[in-house]
Amino acid sequence: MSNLIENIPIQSQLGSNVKYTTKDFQSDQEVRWCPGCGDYSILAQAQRIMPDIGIPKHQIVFVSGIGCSSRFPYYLDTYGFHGIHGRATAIASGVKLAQPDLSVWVVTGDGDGMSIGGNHLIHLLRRNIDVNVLLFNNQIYGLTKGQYSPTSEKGKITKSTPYGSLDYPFNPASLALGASATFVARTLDRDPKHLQSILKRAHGHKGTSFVEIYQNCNVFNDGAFFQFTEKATKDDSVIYLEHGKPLIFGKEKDKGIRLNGFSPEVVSLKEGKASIHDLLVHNETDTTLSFILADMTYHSHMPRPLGVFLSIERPTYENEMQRQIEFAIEKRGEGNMEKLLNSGETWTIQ
Amino acid sequence: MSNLIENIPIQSQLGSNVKYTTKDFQSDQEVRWCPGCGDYSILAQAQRIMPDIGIPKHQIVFVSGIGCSSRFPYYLDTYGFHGIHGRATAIASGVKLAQPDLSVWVVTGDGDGMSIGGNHLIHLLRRNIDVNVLLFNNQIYGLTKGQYSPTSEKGKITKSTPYGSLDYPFNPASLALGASATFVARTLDRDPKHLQSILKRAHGHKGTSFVEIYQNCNVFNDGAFFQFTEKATKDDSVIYLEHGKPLIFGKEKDKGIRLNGFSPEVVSLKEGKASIHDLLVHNETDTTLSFILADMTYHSHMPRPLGVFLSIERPTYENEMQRQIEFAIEKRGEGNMEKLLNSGETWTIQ
Amino acid sequence: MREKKIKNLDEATIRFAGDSGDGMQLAGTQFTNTTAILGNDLSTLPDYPAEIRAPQGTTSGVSGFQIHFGSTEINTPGDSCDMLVAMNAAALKVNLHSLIKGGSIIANTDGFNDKNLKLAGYSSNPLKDESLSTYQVFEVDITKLTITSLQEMNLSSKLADRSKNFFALGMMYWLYDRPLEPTLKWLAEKFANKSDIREANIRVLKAGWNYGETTELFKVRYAVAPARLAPGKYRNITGNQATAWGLMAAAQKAKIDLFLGSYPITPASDILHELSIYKNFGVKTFQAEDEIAGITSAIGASFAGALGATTTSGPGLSLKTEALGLAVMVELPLIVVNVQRGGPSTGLPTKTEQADLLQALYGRNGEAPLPVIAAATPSDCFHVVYESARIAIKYMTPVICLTDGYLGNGSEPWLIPDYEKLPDIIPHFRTDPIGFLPYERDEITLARPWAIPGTPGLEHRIGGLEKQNLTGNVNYEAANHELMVRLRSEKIERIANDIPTAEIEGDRQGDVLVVGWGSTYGAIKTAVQRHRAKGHHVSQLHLRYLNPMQKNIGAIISRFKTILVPELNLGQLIKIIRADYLVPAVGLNKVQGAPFLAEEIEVKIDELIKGH
Amino acid sequence: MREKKIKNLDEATIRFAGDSGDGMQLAGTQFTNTTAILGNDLSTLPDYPAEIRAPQGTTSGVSGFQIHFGSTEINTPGDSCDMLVAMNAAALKVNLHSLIKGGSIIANTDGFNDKNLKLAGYSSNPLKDESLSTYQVFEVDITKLTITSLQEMNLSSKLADRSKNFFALGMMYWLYDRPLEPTLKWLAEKFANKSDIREANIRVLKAGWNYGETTELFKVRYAVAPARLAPGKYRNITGNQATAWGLMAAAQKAKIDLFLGSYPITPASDILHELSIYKNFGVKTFQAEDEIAGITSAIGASFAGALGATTTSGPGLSLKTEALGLAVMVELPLIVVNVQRGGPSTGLPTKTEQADLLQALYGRNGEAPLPVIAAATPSDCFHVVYESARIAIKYMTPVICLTDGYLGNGSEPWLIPDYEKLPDIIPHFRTDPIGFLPYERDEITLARPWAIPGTPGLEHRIGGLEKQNLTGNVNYEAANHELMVRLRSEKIERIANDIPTAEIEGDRQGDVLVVGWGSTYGAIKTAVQRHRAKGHHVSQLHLRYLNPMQKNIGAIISRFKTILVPELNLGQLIKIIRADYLVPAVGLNKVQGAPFLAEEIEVKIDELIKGH
Ligand SMILES: Cc1ncc(C[n+]2csc(CCOP(=O)(O)OP(=O)(O)O)c2C)c(N)n1
Ligand SMILES: Cc1ncc(C[n+]2csc(CCOP(=O)(O)OP(=O)(O)O)c2C)c(N)n1
Ligand code: SF4
Ligand code: SF4
Ligand SMILES: [Mg+2]
Ligand SMILES: [Mg+2]
Repeated sequence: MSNLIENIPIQSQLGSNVKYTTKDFQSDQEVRWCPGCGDYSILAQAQRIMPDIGIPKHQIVFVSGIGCSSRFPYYLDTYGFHGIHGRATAIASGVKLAQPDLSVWVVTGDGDGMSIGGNHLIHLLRRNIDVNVLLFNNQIYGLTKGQYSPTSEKGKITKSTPYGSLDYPFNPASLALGASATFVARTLDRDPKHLQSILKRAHGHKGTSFVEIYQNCNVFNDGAFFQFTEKATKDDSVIYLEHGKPLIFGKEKDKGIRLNGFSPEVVSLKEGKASIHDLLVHNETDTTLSFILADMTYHSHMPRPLGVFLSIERPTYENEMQRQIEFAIEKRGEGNMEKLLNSGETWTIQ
Repeated sequence: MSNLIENIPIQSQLGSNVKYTTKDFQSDQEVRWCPGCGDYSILAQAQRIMPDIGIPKHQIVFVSGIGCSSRFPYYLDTYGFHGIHGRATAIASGVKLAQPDLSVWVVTGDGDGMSIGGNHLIHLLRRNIDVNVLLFNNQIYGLTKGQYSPTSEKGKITKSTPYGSLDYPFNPASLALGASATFVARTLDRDPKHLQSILKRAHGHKGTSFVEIYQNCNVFNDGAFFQFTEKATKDDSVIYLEHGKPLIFGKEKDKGIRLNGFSPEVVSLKEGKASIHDLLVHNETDTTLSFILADMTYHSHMPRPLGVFLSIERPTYENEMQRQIEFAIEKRGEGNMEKLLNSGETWTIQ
Repeated sequence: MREKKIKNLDEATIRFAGDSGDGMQLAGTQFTNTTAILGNDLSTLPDYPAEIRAPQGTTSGVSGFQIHFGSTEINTPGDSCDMLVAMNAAALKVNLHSLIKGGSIIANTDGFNDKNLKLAGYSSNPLKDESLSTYQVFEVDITKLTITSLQEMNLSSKLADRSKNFFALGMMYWLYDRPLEPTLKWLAEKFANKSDIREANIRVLKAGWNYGETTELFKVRYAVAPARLAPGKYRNITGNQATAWGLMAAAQKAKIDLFLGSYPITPASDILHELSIYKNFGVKTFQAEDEIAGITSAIGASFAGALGATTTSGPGLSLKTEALGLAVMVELPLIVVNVQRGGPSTGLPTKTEQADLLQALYGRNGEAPLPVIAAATPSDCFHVVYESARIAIKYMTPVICLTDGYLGNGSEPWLIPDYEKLPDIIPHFRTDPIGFLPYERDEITLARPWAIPGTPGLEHRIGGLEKQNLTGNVNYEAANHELMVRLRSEKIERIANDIPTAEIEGDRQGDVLVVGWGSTYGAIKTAVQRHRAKGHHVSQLHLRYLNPMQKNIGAIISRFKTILVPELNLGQLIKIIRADYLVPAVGLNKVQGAPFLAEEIEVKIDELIKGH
Repeated sequence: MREKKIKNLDEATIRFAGDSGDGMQLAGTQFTNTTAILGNDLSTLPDYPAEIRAPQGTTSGVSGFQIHFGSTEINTPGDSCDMLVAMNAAALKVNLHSLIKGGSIIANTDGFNDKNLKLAGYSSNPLKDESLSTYQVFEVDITKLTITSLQEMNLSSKLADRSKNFFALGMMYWLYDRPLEPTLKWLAEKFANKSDIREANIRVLKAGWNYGETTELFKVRYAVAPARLAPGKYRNITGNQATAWGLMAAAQKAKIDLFLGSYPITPASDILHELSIYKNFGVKTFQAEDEIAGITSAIGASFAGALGATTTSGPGLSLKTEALGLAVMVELPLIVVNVQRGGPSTGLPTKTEQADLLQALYGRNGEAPLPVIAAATPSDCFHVVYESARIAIKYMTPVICLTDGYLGNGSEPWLIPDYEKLPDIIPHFRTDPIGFLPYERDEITLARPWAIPGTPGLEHRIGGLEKQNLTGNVNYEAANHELMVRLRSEKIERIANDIPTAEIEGDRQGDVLVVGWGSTYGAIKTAVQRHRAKGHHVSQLHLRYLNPMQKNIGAIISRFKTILVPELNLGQLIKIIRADYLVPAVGLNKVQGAPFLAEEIEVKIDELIKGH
């Protein structure tokens, strides 16, 4: 068996000593999103954290599908693959399995990743290939100029639904959890710090990381997430999940989430009815809890959870594959084609 | 706007008076599954309940994909459509939207429905089109002669995985719940009564019903569910979910499920440590609880839940579509092509 | 105010060009509608970038809209334009090549500041240097004039700036002597609830007109008299709208519901958008999760007795490949509209091309023949789609209907058809259970019966496995398979008996026959007419039916010395022509994401004539 | 025991037929392997139903395995058989037509009881009535004899019954004078851990042999001497195994990893199964969630420097359509193996056909040319797949490699190639960052560089939008698009410079040239040889390269009066031949889910000769 690495005189082994700056991750391509698009911030945060993750840039690959968001790889000076609609996760799986040492990222949209690409996404998650999936959720099809998407709220009026959309939206986090994901998180374009920290967490996770990023499409769905991003409403509408910490939120940190039986409810910490000790304490490693928290998403009386819902360890597909290969080599010896061709029943004609 | 029904002199309105027998639902086609295949029982139960559901048989349509299980429609004397691999749910969506009065059923396999067809399935579920999906889960690809499927246990040795499969299986119930399903149930081929009751429940539910049916493939995966079907082990390995009832199981009804925080655990009712009042009481209408119960599936120390995990009401897609059409007609009058052609800016040349 | 000189023109071609955010498509569409109402014949070519808003001021962000109109017959959007409105430097840079020598440029001077010049890649300002000396340049500070005209309104400068396309439009209305009323009416409706925007646009539009009227800038105005079109009632229509309406008309005629299962994709999405409006026609639009669900849901709907349809473009057609085979096997009516775009793969999403023909004909596993029909002009989409539906329902078959980005987005005046006189479409729903066999065929058409769920006594099963003749049961026998493969093939071939024979435009015989299909119609027509005007023996044969071909094609072809097949691909129809008729046809191929110029075809014909 | 008479035969064709559960495929395979080891040339045709276990005793449940072997060159599995083993009545019913007049039938009498006769649709027992009078019938109660021979072992009767194929096999070994050892050895390995099954099968096998030896039933035994094949070391191999090994050999030669992204589908799954064994070769097999993930994961792997491959059959190829276009655009090596089966749609999953050629050539949106290569015999799959990989890597292009169900499941002796002497495959991995341009092309091949992630300094982006020449950046310009479309096309055309010219079998010129491709090779060869033996001027031209075609095809074709193109479809290659060379080629088309009989082609050639 050959190893690709043999074929190329590589500095990659020493690459991690290189000190990068954000600029090093900016490609020479003009960024072509609409002015004001939330994608700009996500790109900026990604470029900002890249120098910190300790991976030489030639060992980083960004794979995407089709959509505004999927133009992302062009703007990062790493390896990049702008695939076809919905298939980024499958392409990325091939990249990672072929070269498990690469740091592989997928950028996809709510249409690309949850509509046409929904199946590859859920299969990637259960397989737990170590790929970081960034789903830019703007609750709209941007590139095709504004049709509703699988995450659009029901009743949404768009070009293709002048009377309002009829289908109930996916909650990406719940879907990912239902697909046995090992890392599920949510963040948003307009909180650079949080976004950066989640990107780093995703990178750090061994296995598929699924990150939903709320992203404003100011042209076709402006303000979809303003409740969670704008000063006036944000503090009372959002709850940050932090491992080991009780679930507190509100401008004055005066509200919390308590478990009533198995259903979460909002309680006030002010009126003496509940204290901090009654609150749910977040535990990223608990699958059941992660379901409960993700399920809060479309309940209007509940704050929207942001942060890491779940982060658990499970063997990665590529490691297991590598293990099988090593085991086979150990057991049978390295493959020899000449031998194989001549193995089994043969006969000779003089 | 036309209505199809106008075009055909139909007895269908009066059809429900007809009294059918099981035999009426047997087609003239020879059943071609392997002797001993679990599909036979499922077919028999379906044929048995059909006379009871009160639908004239010309208003019933069975749609399937490709797989052993997907041959199902040929054997039922209703309308049937043996589609292409993975697309039964999408075909059925079209059938139901075109004629909302039909009773539409989908028969699919763990490969057909969860591998190639996973995406259409989850979208059907969130849309809540009133279709009954029967997923025959034999944890193997039967028709293609025994490759592992997305529900096969990890490490499974099959023709395509001589060293054992690497990916973590889907839990169909969790996936369905993550996709915002409104009805999720599980039953098995070897419990005809339970199977029948679940089929009837699925029929009764307005909206997409998702029924996972454990099915023995005695040729390529014999005994996959024997623990849950065979006398010796069954009672201690299975728990039947019944709405409003505490979760009790065991040969001697001596074990129960209690919630510890938000995680379920098995308790003995014998040693005085727990009483029936400590147990979780099943509530089919609680989405959070349904997640918790579905999540028990692959925990080896937990009994396998059978029955209805969730059954909640949400408007069906086809009703909403019909409503929009009616609204549009009310608002704009019935469409007139002649008028439309001549509407807007026109000019005449003499 | 002195009267300006009015010059009468037979035809004119103008192009609006600016940034993607500048509203050039809107200005173009308004000018088109007004021009249509005036009774000119016309043809348009919108041309915009793949990005929603490509970077402002750069050449990649330029959006253009060309309209060719006249008092004579107009077949193309014009090889080149006489008048170019350039809202900024990049717009000039990108479009100058299409301006005729001596043509006019209206340049928005505000769009030629240093930043803009740099973004467009100009080292010196073309308005200041000599480079435009062969053109007539009119410098107008449109931006400033727009903002000035809105001063009283207290709008944000961003909002004010957005109106500048109406200033340009107003000027052009004045220059080409067109009334403001249609646009005023449109503004009143469109912005009924947004009075500030409505008011702003109205003011700016009038300001533009007045600018032409009052300043000394323009010495000449132009008048283009109404065209001598066939008498009747006309409307302007784009290809995508015509497609949507064709589907609706066919379903209405057949008295069945229309079901569209579709997934958005440029440049086909507008058909979905259009159809989703007409819920009061009982049209059911289903935005599916992908193209596969789009077509398979449509097949399901057809099984249940609706007219199932799906609309897409290249990559989407690729995804429908497997399901198309299923539709062939289950023999249900289905319309697949493919609005072709530049390929391969994602290619050039907003550009036009004709490179999906062979895929439409052969892109399925196994022997899976189906009719393929192509539209020639925007309004022809209506008729071609309607005809597709007629065939689909009569022959119980999927039909692929090919249009393209140029047809879909382009528009032209359309002699409104008399709905009553459209050919009948009669679905033969089986209702009699006696002797019912799902695959028994009509003797003439070879169509199987349409037996839909809900019909008592016709319970039956269909699917993608080979079917037994007559019963439709699963059957793997050798002789049955051969029979069924040949029956399915013959059914499609027999459609040739049911379509009009091809008509040649020009002499019945001669030196050069130009054989085309699809949107090249207008360009070929113009080129052939020019040659015929010179007395050359050149004729045109335009194919709407690509499969089966009309019966007299071979005979027509045999009467010409040279066969020329111009296509916006590397040569696809020509393969069929050569294989079927064994003639050494010659190709003219252009793959640039743009339609042919008539001149390109004209030159090629010249070459061939000289070669004789 | 008297010595039985031994009759020497040049060739023989036998067929095992029984229920799907009767193990006929196993018996056939064992007979084949033993026969191969004896040095006969041979060709096999497995033929089984689409159901896993179709209903016992019915005609639809019959599974057959035919083997044609000889001391002469064997090119086909035989038009008809000399000896039919019929395990039950249905097996007789289905297969009798393929038995030559006067041929022998070994009938398992237990399989002709009333129930079996009824299930098979016999109104009277053919063993008892006159209907088989023109054949030699040997009645053997195989079931009972099997059970008897196992009496001592105390097996369940179900288990005992399962061994009866070994009784039949034993008899046939005796009849055709073949040793038991290879099968004994196989049993020992296969059932190393299941001693009762091993032991039972061994006993029954020997009992079958002894039955022939000791009873008076058979008067004659047959001997078939080793074939006079080219000297060298041989093995028996099926097409699917050869395909798997070809991929592995190519990857090893190129010193890169093989990555297979695949989704199971009949009759291609065995390639996936085979490859998944060889983890010690570093082969990575990925059973994807569908065909789209299969091909796109393979494209991803190729991007990362592996040899990406995907294997499928018709419906799966349909699903890969869109991704194939992507592979064309990103210009990465990729092998797509399509094991053709009966279509359209799901069609006849276990039967063979050649009806995916046009799809392979044209089934993509836009202009997306790629090489298409087809295997002629089971062992040829190895060489054709290897050649596909050579071309894919050298030209940085996806390649479609066509085999079919008959080739995939069929087997033949194979002169084992010398691995060292296989052509070099050298991936040109770019490593030098200086002057690196992702779409700069090799001057001769026009291939772009393979610049894989992990290589410092070559960071770049690729994708499905049209790319700028040299840089590979997204580009929508007209001239660039035309240039790129033509470059991609020319790259594929240039492969014609890099492949051997076509060689004609037979005279260089003559009356009839039979042009074939794929698995029809053997049948055409036999038919042509028969005519040549009669002195007719008939030659054979077999195409492995379907795109681009070899450069001398036109010249060869022009030297014959008539061109005959036999195909297992309605006429696909013939379209290309006619379009490219403008010759009135004649088709011979069979679409029955089965290979041509040599005789069918022979007769057609006869017709054409007489027509002259
Ligand atoms: C096969 C295929 N179908 C459809 C399209 C058209 N298309 C391009 S992007 C897109 C959806 C974009 O939405 P999303 O993924 O949410 O990305 P966004 O633009 O919002 O970032 C669609 C439908 C395509 N390019 N290819
Ligand atoms: C497009 C396509 N891909 C692959 C296949 C081959 N195929 C047929 S059934 C099947 C899987 C069957 O598994 P499952 O759905 O679990 O059904 P089962 O046979 O186990 O009932 C596969 C891979 C096909 N028919 N079509
Ligand atoms: S359309 Fe929306 S998502 Fe796309 S670039 Fe513009 S603002 Fe961003
Ligand atoms: S292979 Fe398995 S699932 Fe298929 S028919 Fe046989 S027993 Fe049933
Ligand atoms: Mg989006
Ligand atoms: Mg299965």
